[in-house]
Amino acid sequence: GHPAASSQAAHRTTITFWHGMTADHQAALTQLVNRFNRSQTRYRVVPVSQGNFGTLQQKITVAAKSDTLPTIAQTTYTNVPNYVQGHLVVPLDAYLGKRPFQDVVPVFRQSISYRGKAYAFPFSKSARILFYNRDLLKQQNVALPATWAALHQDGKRLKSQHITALALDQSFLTELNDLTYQAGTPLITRGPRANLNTKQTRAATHVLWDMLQDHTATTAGNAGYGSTQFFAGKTLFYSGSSAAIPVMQASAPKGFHWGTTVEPRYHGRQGTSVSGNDIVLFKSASPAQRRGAAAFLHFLLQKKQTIQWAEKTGYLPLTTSACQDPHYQRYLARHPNARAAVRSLDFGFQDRAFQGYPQYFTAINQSLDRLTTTQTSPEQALPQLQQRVNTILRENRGA
Amino acid sequence: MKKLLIGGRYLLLALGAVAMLLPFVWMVVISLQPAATTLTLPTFAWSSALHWENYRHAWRLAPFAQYYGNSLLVTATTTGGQLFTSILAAFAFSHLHFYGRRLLFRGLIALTMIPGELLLIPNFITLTHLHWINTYAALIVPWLTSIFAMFALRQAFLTHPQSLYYAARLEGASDWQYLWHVLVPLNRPVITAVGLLQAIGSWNAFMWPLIVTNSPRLRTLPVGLMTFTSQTGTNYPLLMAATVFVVVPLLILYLALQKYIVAGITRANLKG
Amino acid sequence: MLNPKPSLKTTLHALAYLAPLLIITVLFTVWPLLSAVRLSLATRSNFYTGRVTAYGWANFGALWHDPDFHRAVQHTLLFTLGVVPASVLLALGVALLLNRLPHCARFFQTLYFLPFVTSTVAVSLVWGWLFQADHGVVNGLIHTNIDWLNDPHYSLLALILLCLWQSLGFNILLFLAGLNHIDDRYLLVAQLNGATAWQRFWHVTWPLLTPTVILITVNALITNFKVFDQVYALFHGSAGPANADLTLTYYLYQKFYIENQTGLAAASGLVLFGLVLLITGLAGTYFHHWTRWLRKDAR
Amino acid sequence: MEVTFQDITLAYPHQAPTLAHFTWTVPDGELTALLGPSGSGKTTLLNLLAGLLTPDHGRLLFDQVDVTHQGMGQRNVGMVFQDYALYPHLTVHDNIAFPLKMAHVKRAEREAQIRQFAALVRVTPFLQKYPRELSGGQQQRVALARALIQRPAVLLLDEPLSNLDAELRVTLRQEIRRIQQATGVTTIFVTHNQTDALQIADTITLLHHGQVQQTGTGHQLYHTPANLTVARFIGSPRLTTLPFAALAPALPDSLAARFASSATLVGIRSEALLATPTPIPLLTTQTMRLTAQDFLGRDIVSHLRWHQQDLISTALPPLAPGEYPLGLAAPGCYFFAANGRCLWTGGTDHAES
Amino acid sequence: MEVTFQDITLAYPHQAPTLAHFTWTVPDGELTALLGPSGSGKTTLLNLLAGLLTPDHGRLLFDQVDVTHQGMGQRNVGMVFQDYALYPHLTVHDNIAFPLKMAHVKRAEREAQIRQFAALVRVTPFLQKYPRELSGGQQQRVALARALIQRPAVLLLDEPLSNLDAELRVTLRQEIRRIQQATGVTTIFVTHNQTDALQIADTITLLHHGQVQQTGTGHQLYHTPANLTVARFIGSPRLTTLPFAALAPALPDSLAARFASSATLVGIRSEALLATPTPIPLLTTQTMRLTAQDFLGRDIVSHLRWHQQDLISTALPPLAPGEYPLGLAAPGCYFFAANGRCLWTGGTDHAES
Ligand SMILES: Nc1ncnc2c1ncn2[C@@H]1O[C@H](COP(=O)(O)OP(=O)(O)OP(=O)(O)O)[C@@H](O)[C@H]1O
Ligand SMILES: Nc1ncnc2c1ncn2[C@@H]1O[C@H](COP(=O)(O)OP(=O)(O)OP(=O)(O)O)[C@@H](O)[C@H]1O
Ligand SMILES: [Mg+2]
Ligand SMILES: [Mg+2]
Repeated sequence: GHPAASSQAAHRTTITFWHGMTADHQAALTQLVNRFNRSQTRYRVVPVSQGNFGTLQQKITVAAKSDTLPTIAQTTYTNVPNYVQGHLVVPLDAYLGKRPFQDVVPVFRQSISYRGKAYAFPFSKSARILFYNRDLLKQQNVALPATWAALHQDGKRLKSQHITALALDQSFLTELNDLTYQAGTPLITRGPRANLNTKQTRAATHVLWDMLQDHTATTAGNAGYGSTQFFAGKTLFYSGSSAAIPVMQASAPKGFHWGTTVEPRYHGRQGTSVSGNDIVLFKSASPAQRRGAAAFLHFLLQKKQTIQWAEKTGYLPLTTSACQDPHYQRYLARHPNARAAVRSLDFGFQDRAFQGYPQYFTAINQSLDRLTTTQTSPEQALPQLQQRVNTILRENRGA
Repeated sequence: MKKLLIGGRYLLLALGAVAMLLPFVWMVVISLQPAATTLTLPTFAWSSALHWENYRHAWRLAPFAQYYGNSLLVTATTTGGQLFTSILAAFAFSHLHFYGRRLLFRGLIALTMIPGELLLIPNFITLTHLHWINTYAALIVPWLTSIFAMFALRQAFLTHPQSLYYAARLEGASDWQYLWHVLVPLNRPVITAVGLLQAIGSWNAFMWPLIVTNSPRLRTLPVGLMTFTSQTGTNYPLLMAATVFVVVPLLILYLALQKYIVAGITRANLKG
Repeated sequence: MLNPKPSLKTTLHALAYLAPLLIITVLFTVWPLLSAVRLSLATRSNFYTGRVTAYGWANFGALWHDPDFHRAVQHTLLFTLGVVPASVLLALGVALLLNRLPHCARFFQTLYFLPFVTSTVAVSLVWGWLFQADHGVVNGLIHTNIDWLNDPHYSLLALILLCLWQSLGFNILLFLAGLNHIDDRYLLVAQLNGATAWQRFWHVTWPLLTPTVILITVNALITNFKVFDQVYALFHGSAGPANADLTLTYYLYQKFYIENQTGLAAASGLVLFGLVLLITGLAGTYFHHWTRWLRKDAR
Repeated sequence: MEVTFQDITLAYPHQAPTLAHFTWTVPDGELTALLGPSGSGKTTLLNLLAGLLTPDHGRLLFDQVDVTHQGMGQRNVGMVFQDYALYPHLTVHDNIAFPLKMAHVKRAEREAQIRQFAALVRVTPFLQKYPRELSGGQQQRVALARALIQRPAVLLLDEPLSNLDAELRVTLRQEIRRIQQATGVTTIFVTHNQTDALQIADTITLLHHGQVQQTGTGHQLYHTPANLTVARFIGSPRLTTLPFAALAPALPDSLAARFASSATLVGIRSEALLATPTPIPLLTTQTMRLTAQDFLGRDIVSHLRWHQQDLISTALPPLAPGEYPLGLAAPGCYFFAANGRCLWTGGTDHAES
Repeated sequence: MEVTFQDITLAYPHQAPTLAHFTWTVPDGELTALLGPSGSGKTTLLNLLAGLLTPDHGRLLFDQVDVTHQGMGQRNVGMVFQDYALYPHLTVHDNIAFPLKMAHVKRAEREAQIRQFAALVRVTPFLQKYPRELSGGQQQRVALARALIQRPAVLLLDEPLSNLDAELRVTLRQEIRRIQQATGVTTIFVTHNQTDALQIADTITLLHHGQVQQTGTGHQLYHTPANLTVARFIGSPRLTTLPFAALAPALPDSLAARFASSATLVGIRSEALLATPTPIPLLTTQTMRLTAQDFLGRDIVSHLRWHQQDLISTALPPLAPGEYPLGLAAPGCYFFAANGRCLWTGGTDHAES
């Protein structure tokens, strides 16, 4: 405690920021925050790590019910409809204005608004990409698959070599999302309406399910991430999140060469799920805090900050200008593996947020889990799922 | 014959001990592997050098000294409080007669059946009203009782001959004096065991401290363990190193208390 | 007193001893329980504001029709059945082996206590590794290649094994303390009366140990009915493959914190409460008979 | 402190009352011995007194103050339990110190008293031992010291000497007597040993069938028993009984006639059968057959046979088996009614008065 | 089964040996009474026998077979513990049944035996009660039944009758005697009650200072004690002692001269001081002062004073205090050496032979 510093600090408005980042990510975030706090004298952002995203979410729930929410918190935009219904969050545009969002990468912009207002500020975003084993690719003389069909064909050939073509994470929901999006029939469409038992969805599900059935693809199961098998040299490809790149780099065995590319096409179209977390501003914040939060978010969108954030954490830069920035381009040149994700932004998409999304998410994950771990076929699972999701949607519309 | 029996006993115990020990050994071995955040569990690599520096790194990654202090404080006070309140209640349930004794006892046991997940939010709201969020009080006060401890102690208190109680009362001891001068020393093994179990529970408690505190100043060791895990991967060696130094105080505590747990007072002191 | 007669005075006296426990329990258990009851009856409410606009039994009805809930009940019962008897008996067995061991008693006791000291997170990681399909130690030992954690047929068993292993130390410690409480002379007399080792155990140790056995069994029933942490940790925040390890508390957690279905969650919590009450009540009635000799007031 | 039991009834759960309408007064400042067969309710009485039991009915008075519903802490009663109730976790020293500690007696004063009482009961060498390391008799002595050191208003001793050898027994009972007389504490002493009772008690009460059978000095109980129960219970060897009809022909006519209708049983003490001639006045002289003699220390127990009846005498010198003329002295010869009441006690007909 | 202790030494932790080089043989098939002051090691001896203790040194033989290191299960020893050690969780019935159950005795047979033994010790009405619901004496009887029903090869009874009233005591000791004689089981009976010992034991052994002081019949121990310890321990009232020098002038000259150099103490039994004239041959007649008389049932204890010495007699009739010429009989008068050895026992100089 420097007396001057502390008296000055007393005048500052404190902005509490709950997040779920740990380790290196937390360090990067702290750096950003410190820089913000130094950059001005009116606000002070206090980041509080609340464990992982699961515990963070639980904490927000608890805090919401007892009126002890922070100023801002990291969360996914899919929670926004529920928060809006609970009168927990306030729109950001009132404080931030529309302008800052204009530069935000278009795909991220999709998730910002709910019922015409901007609630979710994109923060730690990543895209689904395809990792490949360079040496194995060369050895087996396989080209990078342009389509899911090609991937399946290659897989059948590789099976004789006791190589599985594709490793998936525990759940293949993201890939299924991609496929249905590519087919032009997303799982959830405006309304919201669930299209889980349509012909197209069944076909898309079969693409993955068939691969799992004939062992040209495998899920990670309890290991969580498909990278385990991928690094073991047992699979040629691994469909995973770009956020994992830094970790993959750290955990790759010595002499293991790998690369990344965009997800294959289906029905001739490209499409990649973008996921990650956003930041919301809570209603309980005072006007001064709201203004401070806006200033902080504004600060995060600045090119320098967002590029640094992306470079340090492996998340994607938030603005188009940052993506095109020569500085960042140089970084990409040095880190070719990071390129696939940035490229994916052009055809990236995000799920539609709606009330009851968490229930929907649980339901569909459970169904997909059943498809992978039991003998259930899509024809058996999907009608049930459709029914269940219909109920969920109906109930939430009523609420 | 007797020797054979003893030998068999050791053999069985040793077999079981391997199963008990294996995960712990594994933990220590992993903690000595080269550190890096990974998506997969590392496997043994015996040949490589032992990375003792992992412990140093893990210690530095989070304010563990602070966490240690908090854990010590919280564990000591909650365990002490639990023992105190449980001893009192166990005494009432085993030695005193009052209306509704059986009903109340059963009711309390029944209460332990409520899953904590259900109580979390209402309790949080209560603490908010008390303005205790983010204070030591929130970490300590709700845990100052343990119905399990009460149950365990009552079971032990029940087995003592009543004549001891009467003798003490006649000799001018109040209930209070009898409790602390006779019953508690007599039950030291059980009290120590229960206290140890409660201390371990408190030391390892994770969800509650995380939920009711917001600043690292108040957080406890298990929360510190989260430092090494993120959505995108886990630094297993560092996590295991940290786990080891979270566990070690408990082990020391256990070793220190062990002799009290197995030192019976009622044991007939015949040789042989 | 030998022939107790409760009176207002004795009741007040006893209340003084019970007060600290009761105050905290009422504040932090009974009160929340009541609010849970209220929630369980709320059919229309705002999750965040907690404002209820309609009451009814609909939540219980929904549980009655929810196949996931049925599964959760079934798994919980199976799980408890798998863990409790085995855990109590194994712990007793080990405690008996450890009790009055001529040499290295402390050493072995410490080993057996290790799993309980170690935090659940680390333990689950370790077991996740032990249960691996390919190089897992468990498969190596029994010469199988079961995918313990991904095969819905085995994942509950895996959970059972983990919980058994972890709870052993706890129960052993209590048993050791309980065994120590028994006056040796009864065993000596039994030996003079010609009892074999087994007879001594069955006719003397076991009955004299009943207070401890009851404690451990009731406690094991309750904790295992509420199993959650281990599921969460072993399956990384899921309920196992194809929901094969969905337990009641996990169900509650999922409804509450993930799906924000407060009413359902509270209702399932109450059903769990009722179920444990029923089962421990049955166990209690059974034990009641055993402890006739202990009861001092009446026979 | 005078202790009065007023019409007290007590039944343990699920069984007939152990005490029914029981009335008894323990005189203030005296040492009262309580005798009675095993299971007659002696311990129950003490427990009532100490407040460990509450009567189902009736009142308990301490100096006319009703203490029936007072707690055990308030009564200031000291007790030696039949099973000693020593604190297993305390050394002998601390066991004896316990009551003083509870009363917050100063350390120096406490130590002095402990030393004194330990010496009294001869456990000084064991002060640092735990109860489980003591012999039975040593434990009993510790229990005695613990009860005595408390200096209670009423002292209850439940067989405090049962496990002691004759010598210690004599010493300790004299000590108990001395302490009792010095402090004037009302003391109740339960014992099975008549010598103990006869030696130290001011009065003896015999309890049987939940009722006081007789209260009096040892001499009274022995020589003028109120009824058959008392006469049989007091005295060793036990009183020999024979039908009045069997003895009547041998009795002086006036005596036989007087009790012909009322008496049914005759009781004869072992010392009332004497070798003749003797200066003591005799009721009758009969020829009896001596079948055997047991030598028990200074006693010679002679087994006699007379008209199909077995009799016992301790007043005969060593003799060879055979027929001898023996005299029956009036003192030591009692007549009992059918209901057990004593009608005649060797000439001093107190029972009739 | 003959039981032999061979040079046995046993010390409890941190204290001097309770038994040191202890040698003793318990004759086969007899009932041996073990007497000794409190803390003399009687219970310790029984525990050694039962196998609850292992000697530090020496051997224990059962019929010449070394059982020193055998477990207790193999020895087939029955025991009544001084504190009964009844199983608290079993009813009286099940407590008594326990040894039979362990031996897998058939149910019908078992029940018959239980009924028989319960009746023997008079606990039939309490069969369904738990030990804590019994009186002290009732508990003791249950313990006795449990030990007897087992029909062991060696039966150890540690004060089995201490809490029983005189009547029960007589009955039960006769039963013990009867069972012992019927089955011929080697029995050791620890007691503080000399009458018990004298009444039923084949031989009596007196233990003191970790050593056997004397073994013999009751008559032998009483009339020809091996040493002062024995003479003092046996007999009630206790033996009166006075310096030899004080009595010597009153003794016949030859006797006084013979023991002048060796004897230091004279012991006089209470029955050896008689009123004169008496037909019994006397050593001397002296005028003594009668100070008081106690009436203890049939005994009259007279306190006498003679040449600054206190003497006790139980052979005087009721008399007023005053001076009387009293005779000292030779039987009941002992001379002891400085080391306690008995030199002369009223004419039967066994101690010298
Ligand atoms: N807690 C109890 N529950 C039921 N019955 C009891 C209880 N305590 C004693 N009794 C019964 O009451 C009667 C009197 O018991 P009490 O202990 O007073 O006898 P006592 O005269 O002390 O006998 P003893 O000389 O054998 O100790 C006995 O028949 C006994 O069985
Ligand atoms: N477990 C023990 N630890 C230490 N000393 C003991 C132990 N048991 C007995 N002693 C001591 O050994 C001596 C002999 O004890 P023991 O019990 O054999 O006496 P005893 O002859 O049975 O006496 P009593 O007639 O009083 O029962 C006593 O002085 C006693 O203090
Ligand atoms: Mg009694
Ligand atoms: Mg003894």
